[in-house]
Amino acid sequence: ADYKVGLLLPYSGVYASLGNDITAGFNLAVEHFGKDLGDDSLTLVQEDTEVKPPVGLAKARKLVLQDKVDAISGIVSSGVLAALRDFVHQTETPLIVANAGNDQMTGERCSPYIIRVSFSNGQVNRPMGPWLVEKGVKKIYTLAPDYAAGHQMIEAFSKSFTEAGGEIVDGQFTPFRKTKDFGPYLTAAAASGADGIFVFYAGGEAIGFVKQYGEFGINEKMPLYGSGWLTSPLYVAAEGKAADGVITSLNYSPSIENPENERFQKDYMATHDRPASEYAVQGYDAGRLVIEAIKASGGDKDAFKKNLSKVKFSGPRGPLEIDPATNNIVQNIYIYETKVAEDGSTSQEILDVVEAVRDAPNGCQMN
Amino acid sequence: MLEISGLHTGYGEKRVLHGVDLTVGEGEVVTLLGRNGAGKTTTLKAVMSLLPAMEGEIRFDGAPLKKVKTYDLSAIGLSFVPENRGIFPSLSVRENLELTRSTRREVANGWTMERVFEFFPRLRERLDNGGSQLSGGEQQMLAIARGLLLNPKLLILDEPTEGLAPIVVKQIHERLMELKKAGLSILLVEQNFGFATTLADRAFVLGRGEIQWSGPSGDLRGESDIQHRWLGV
Amino acid sequence: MLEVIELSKAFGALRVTNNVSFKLEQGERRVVLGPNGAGKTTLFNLLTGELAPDSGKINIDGVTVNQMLPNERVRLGLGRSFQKNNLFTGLTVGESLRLALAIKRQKTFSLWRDGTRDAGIVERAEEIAGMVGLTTQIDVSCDALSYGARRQLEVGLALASEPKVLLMDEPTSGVGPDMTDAFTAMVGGLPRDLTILIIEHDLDVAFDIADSVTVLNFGKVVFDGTPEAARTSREVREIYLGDWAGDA
Amino acid sequence: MYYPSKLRSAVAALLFVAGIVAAFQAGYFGKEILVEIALYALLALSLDFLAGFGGMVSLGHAAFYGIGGYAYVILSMQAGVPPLAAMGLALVPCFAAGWLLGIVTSKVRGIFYIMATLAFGQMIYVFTFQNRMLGGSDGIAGVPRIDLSAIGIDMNDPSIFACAVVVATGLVYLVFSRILTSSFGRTLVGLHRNENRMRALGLSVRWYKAMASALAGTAAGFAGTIAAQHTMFVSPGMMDWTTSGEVLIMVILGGLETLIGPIVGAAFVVLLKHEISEFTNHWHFFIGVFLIVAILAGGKGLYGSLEAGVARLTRKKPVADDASDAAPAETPEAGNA
Amino acid sequence: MLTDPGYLFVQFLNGLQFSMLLFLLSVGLSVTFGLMNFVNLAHGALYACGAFIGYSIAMATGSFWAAFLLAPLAVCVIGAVLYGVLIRQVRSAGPLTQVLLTFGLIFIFLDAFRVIWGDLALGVSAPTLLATNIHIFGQTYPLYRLFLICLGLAVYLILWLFLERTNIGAMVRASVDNAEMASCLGVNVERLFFAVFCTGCLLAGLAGVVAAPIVSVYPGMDLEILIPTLIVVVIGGLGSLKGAIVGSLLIGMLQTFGQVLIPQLAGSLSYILLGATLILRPEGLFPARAH
Ligand SMILES: Nc1ncnc2c1ncn2[C@@H]1O[C@H](COP(=O)(O)OP(=O)(O)OP(=O)(O)O)[C@@H](O)[C@H]1O
Ligand SMILES: Nc1ncnc2c1ncn2[C@@H]1O[C@H](COP(=O)(O)OP(=O)(O)OP(=O)(O)O)[C@@H](O)[C@H]1O
Ligand SMILES: CC(C)C[C@H](N)C(=O)O
Ligand SMILES: [Mg+2]
Ligand SMILES: [Mg+2]
Repeated sequence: ADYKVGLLLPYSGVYASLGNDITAGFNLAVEHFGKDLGDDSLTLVQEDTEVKPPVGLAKARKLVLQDKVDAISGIVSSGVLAALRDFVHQTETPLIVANAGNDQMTGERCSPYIIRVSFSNGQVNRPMGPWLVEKGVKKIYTLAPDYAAGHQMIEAFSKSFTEAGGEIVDGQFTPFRKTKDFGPYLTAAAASGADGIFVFYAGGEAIGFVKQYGEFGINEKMPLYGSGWLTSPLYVAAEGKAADGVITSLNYSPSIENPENERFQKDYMATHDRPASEYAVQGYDAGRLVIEAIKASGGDKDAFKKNLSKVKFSGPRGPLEIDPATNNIVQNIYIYETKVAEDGSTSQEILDVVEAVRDAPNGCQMN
Repeated sequence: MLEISGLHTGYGEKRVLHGVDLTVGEGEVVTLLGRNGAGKTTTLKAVMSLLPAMEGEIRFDGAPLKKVKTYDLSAIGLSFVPENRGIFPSLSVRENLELTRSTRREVANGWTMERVFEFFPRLRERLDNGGSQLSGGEQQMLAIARGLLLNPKLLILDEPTEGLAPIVVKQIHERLMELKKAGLSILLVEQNFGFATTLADRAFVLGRGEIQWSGPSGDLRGESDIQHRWLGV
Repeated sequence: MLEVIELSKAFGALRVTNNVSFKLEQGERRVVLGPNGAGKTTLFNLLTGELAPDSGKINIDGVTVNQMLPNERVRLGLGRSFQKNNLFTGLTVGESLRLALAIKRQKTFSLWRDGTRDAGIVERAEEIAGMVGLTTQIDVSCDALSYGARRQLEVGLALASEPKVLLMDEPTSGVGPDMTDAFTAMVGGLPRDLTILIIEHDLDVAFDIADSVTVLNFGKVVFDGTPEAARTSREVREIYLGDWAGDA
Repeated sequence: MYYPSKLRSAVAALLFVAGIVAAFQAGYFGKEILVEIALYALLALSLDFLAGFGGMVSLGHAAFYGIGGYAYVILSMQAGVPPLAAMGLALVPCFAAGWLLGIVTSKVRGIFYIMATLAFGQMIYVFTFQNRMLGGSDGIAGVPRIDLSAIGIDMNDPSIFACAVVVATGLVYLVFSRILTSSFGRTLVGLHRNENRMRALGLSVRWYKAMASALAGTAAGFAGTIAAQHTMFVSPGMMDWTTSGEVLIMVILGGLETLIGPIVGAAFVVLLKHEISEFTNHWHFFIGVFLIVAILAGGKGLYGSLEAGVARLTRKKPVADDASDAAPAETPEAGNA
Repeated sequence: MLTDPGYLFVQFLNGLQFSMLLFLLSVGLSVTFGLMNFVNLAHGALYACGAFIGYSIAMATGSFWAAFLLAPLAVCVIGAVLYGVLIRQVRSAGPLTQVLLTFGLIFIFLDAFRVIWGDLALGVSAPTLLATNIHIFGQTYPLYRLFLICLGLAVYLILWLFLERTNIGAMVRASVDNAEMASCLGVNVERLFFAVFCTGCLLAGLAGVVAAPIVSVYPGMDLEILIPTLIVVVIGGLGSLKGAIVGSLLIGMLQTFGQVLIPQLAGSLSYILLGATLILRPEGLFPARAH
């Protein structure tokens, strides 16, 4: 059968770079795994969400109703995902989420048609709580942008951290994408008496934050922890020396050692001339998931829909499977430290792997 | 000093002047008269390079003005006080006057702020008021004062008495007489017939875009026919 | 009709209106004279409510209007024209006049009907256009009017607010001799019960129209009396007329 | 002043018919675009009412769009009001907010008005964005559509929905056209042209400004209630100031102060955007270039140019030169008002 | 914490530094917007130009100082071209036209940045000379930020002297009021506006390049900074240097201390201040225009 998959990603607007990375990853998966589909074939249709929920929804409708795609993949922003949820649920269109981490979409608002191969916001941050306590960090100051994802990330971390015996001394949410200057927050954090700072920042905000953290000399007295987008390989070079020693957790790090990752990184490097990011790997695995499901279905499109959530494989991120209770991915979370050498080159040293992290259903009822 | 010969000009398609000839000699006061809309202001605009001369020529001190830009005219000695006074409302009175600081023509014992205030004492009291706060008459004084600060050789005035109280008209008349005695050349456009003809040495009457009459201004006072026909008096 | 009691106004240290009092009976026509900057326009602005007085009282028809907004005073019957043309760019003469009438007659609320097209208003607008000599230009846009015609429309708008007391600020300034005559005739033709207060520098016009004269100087009333008395008053001569007036 | 000329009516009728035809003939995505156009058209024509006719150029128009959408969502989903009634009731806060904004900004003019409305819009935006009761940055999903099945209309049918939206847009257009020819409309234009004189003629200016702002806000809010039903979703993104900016662009590209022009502009920009994004992700660039070209070409906009062109063709040649009896067209005098 | 003078002092410095960055941005805007009456929404884009070009120069030469000197000039040249091609034609066309024209420019710049510099955020490091921090009252403070504070004050001083010594400010306002009259008085209006606009661009570029080491460089940075800048200018009053500095200080301090003291309101404080200012003083605190 001919399978048509819509790639629904931001190609303009603030998250365009993420959209491009995910697309690149997806295409690489098609190259790696999609050569021998036999009687089947796979066509991709790309649409730009502009990171605007209504636009994303309109494009999703186009993909489903006009282009008649069999599945949609992509979605960077939680807001767009939230806008799409009811539509894909009602039209029974499988949506393979390749980034957006909104907890509710594999929690109380889960759907059998929403399959997430990226992460949930809670999943990435939860493991850091007990880990830090174990390492003797008892008091933490938190910072994150003031929007849904920021709150979910910090909540997940705070919960597991306090449950393990740590204390959140204070924290703040900074106006999302309006905060350029973290000086006041950093000054407050430094004066809070915490042992360390835990933050969620991504993109330009991450660069600004880490650099200013260094400028204020806080790196010398207060370690920085956070979710791994803070020191993403996409940005870490721009952060300079300040990123040295920052410990973060994420579902992927380029320095994971396994053959799949080696091949993935090598081939990605060959075409794009830079290491693949965590976004690219999510696109890659989303692509692979689609292809594996096609291969398992023998041309039966109904079977394909069902098989999507049954696919299991070991990829650059290690072993992956979809949790039948939530349709969220079950994956390893890597805790790693960023090292900046004298010459400015950066590397990530994996300190710990928390295996097969699975979200609690959080009110998810599949039907 | 100023020679206008065969001047044709207008606005876009519309011709207003069809060959105007006018001269102002050194130290002479000349008045240009005509009904509302006759083209008096238009003539002055052409002199100030605000309108291009479509035909004909304008010379100042012997040199043609065709290629001279408006903003260079003050440097060669032309100063224009327009009919709506051209006070800058967003500037204070002081700023309106000081504006000419860097553009005025430098001459020996030229006009200074002090001298201007002696001329129009009222302005000194209003120095820090906004240009738009002045009463109509005060604005007129300010406009003339500003024109004088440029230290012109030729002062061009467009209806300087409009909206002024008789006593101020009289004062301005006296002031202009003083300037005339001091040797300043003046080109004066007026509706106020008496004012203009008692001040000017020569008069030109504009009608239908052409000069209909010219001669010593004393003679014009006798020409009631010309007055009636071209000035509506 | 209009009563002004000890009105004062200062801009900073400058006392622009200084204890001004006068009274206008219904149908009276009074001219305000005074050198430039004497505070004539300011007095108008105080009367219409565009400026608030520092002290003193303004009564219209026995009602104290000090606290009223300009638009409320218009409803009581105060209308004015401006020293500088203050017209509606882009609107025609007719549109402007009808709009003014509709405002005065409180026909501007409807979101559905076009009250400016009511028969009474259209007719009255045409009448007023006729009075100020703009009949032929009723459909001409204000921007296309000549200066003189604009001055006429300025007065027309004031008339269209159907005042009981009409204030006019230098209606003939910048207008040629022939049109000035027409203006004087027009005012002469206005209903006799209309009260008029007018600022004029053209003494022929002023004395032609006026029943009484007020002369301001430095914000103070320095003369109040008949036109004849004003002409011969030494003080008026000194501060306002100068010697020039005679031979102009 | 606004006059519903033949050309205007003809273009309006043409657009309406085209809209109805498209609602039934176009593909799914075509219908999607049609609704998008109609929603922008509603925003644009109400902004033209305020900015073009009333002279109040607002960069906060999208806030009303959001208020309408959110009000509908809260009423229908959280307060249990039946959707149709919720749609009506949702207009109340829009009207009220518009009125309030109008009163508060009644003394603020020109660029300051632009900034004041921008601040207003941003405040509403930030409030919604940070309010977790309102779904915060993620917004609220699962919005119901009005139920007209009682009279045999299925709003969940894309064609019917698109058709209903086109009809609603047409009706709002007629209402505004009527308002503009009413006393109020005449007064609004007068206010735009010379507020100071209007006051001197006896008008209580701020009430009229408030009313204009309230009416425009209500129409934008109405569009918001439709948008919420269309996407079955509301999010703070609806209220971003760039949305207001885009609507302003449509108004200008279509033709300011023509009422019908903004609808043309909305259709044009939405279609252009979709056409361009077919082959490049850099459609902003082309919209930008287009906008600049349109402005340098005189800024009359598409419909405005059409109208001017028709006027030029039908006008007699002006009579010749000699105008020495006409008075000079003076420049605005210093210190006027 | 709040009783610790060292802490408060550093927060004060933070506020001051943020104010100075806002000042650098808003003074450029105030110059074009206030003096020339030209609403330049593309000012943010010119700021981003400064940052991007600064990034490229710093990369190519390895020296921040080269970027510091050259990037503003480059932006100035861009401004000059824009002026010649576009701005001149709509200079006196009223705010609506200008808003839209420069809105179009924003769109064009936005995509141009993405095409030339890509979508990723880029980092610029502070010059080695300033990449340390100093200790005050037991707190550390980055030297680069002190440099920013000084730079802001220096620019203020230079502009103040310039406007004080010359009557350029008055000339520009006069030209806006009535260009014909100004030229009759000997003002070369065209050249003056050109110079003013270029100065505005130069300042925008300067703000961009000095902000780059702090905020990083990415497409979209222009839109993000535009609104705070506009707010400063409008609160301060158009066209006055005093307004720009007072507005910047107000917003900078309010923002900084607001974030610390009432974080819930941090996002809307400046809008609230703007709204309040416009209601109480519809023309801003220190408008340059007399009325
Ligand atoms: N900007 C303009 N565009 C088109 N026509 C104009 C313009 N300015 C003046 N005119 C026309 O040019 C003619 C001459 O006008 P001008 O201003 O020179 O008259 P004037 O003699 O100065 O009259 P006044 O005594 O009323 O000042 C008039 O018919 C006028 O309508
Ligand atoms: N808003 C203001 N602020 C400060 N001073 C003002 C203001 N308005 C007017 N003035 C001053 O008040 C005085 C009176 O002005 P006003 O306009 O009333 O004079 P006028 O008698 O109408 O004069 P004219 O005959 O010249 O029109 C003038 O000196 C003027 O400068
Ligand atoms: C990690 C982030 C890029 C996630 C994204 N901001 C979201 O909205 O979910
Ligand atoms: Mg003239
Ligand atoms: Mg006056």
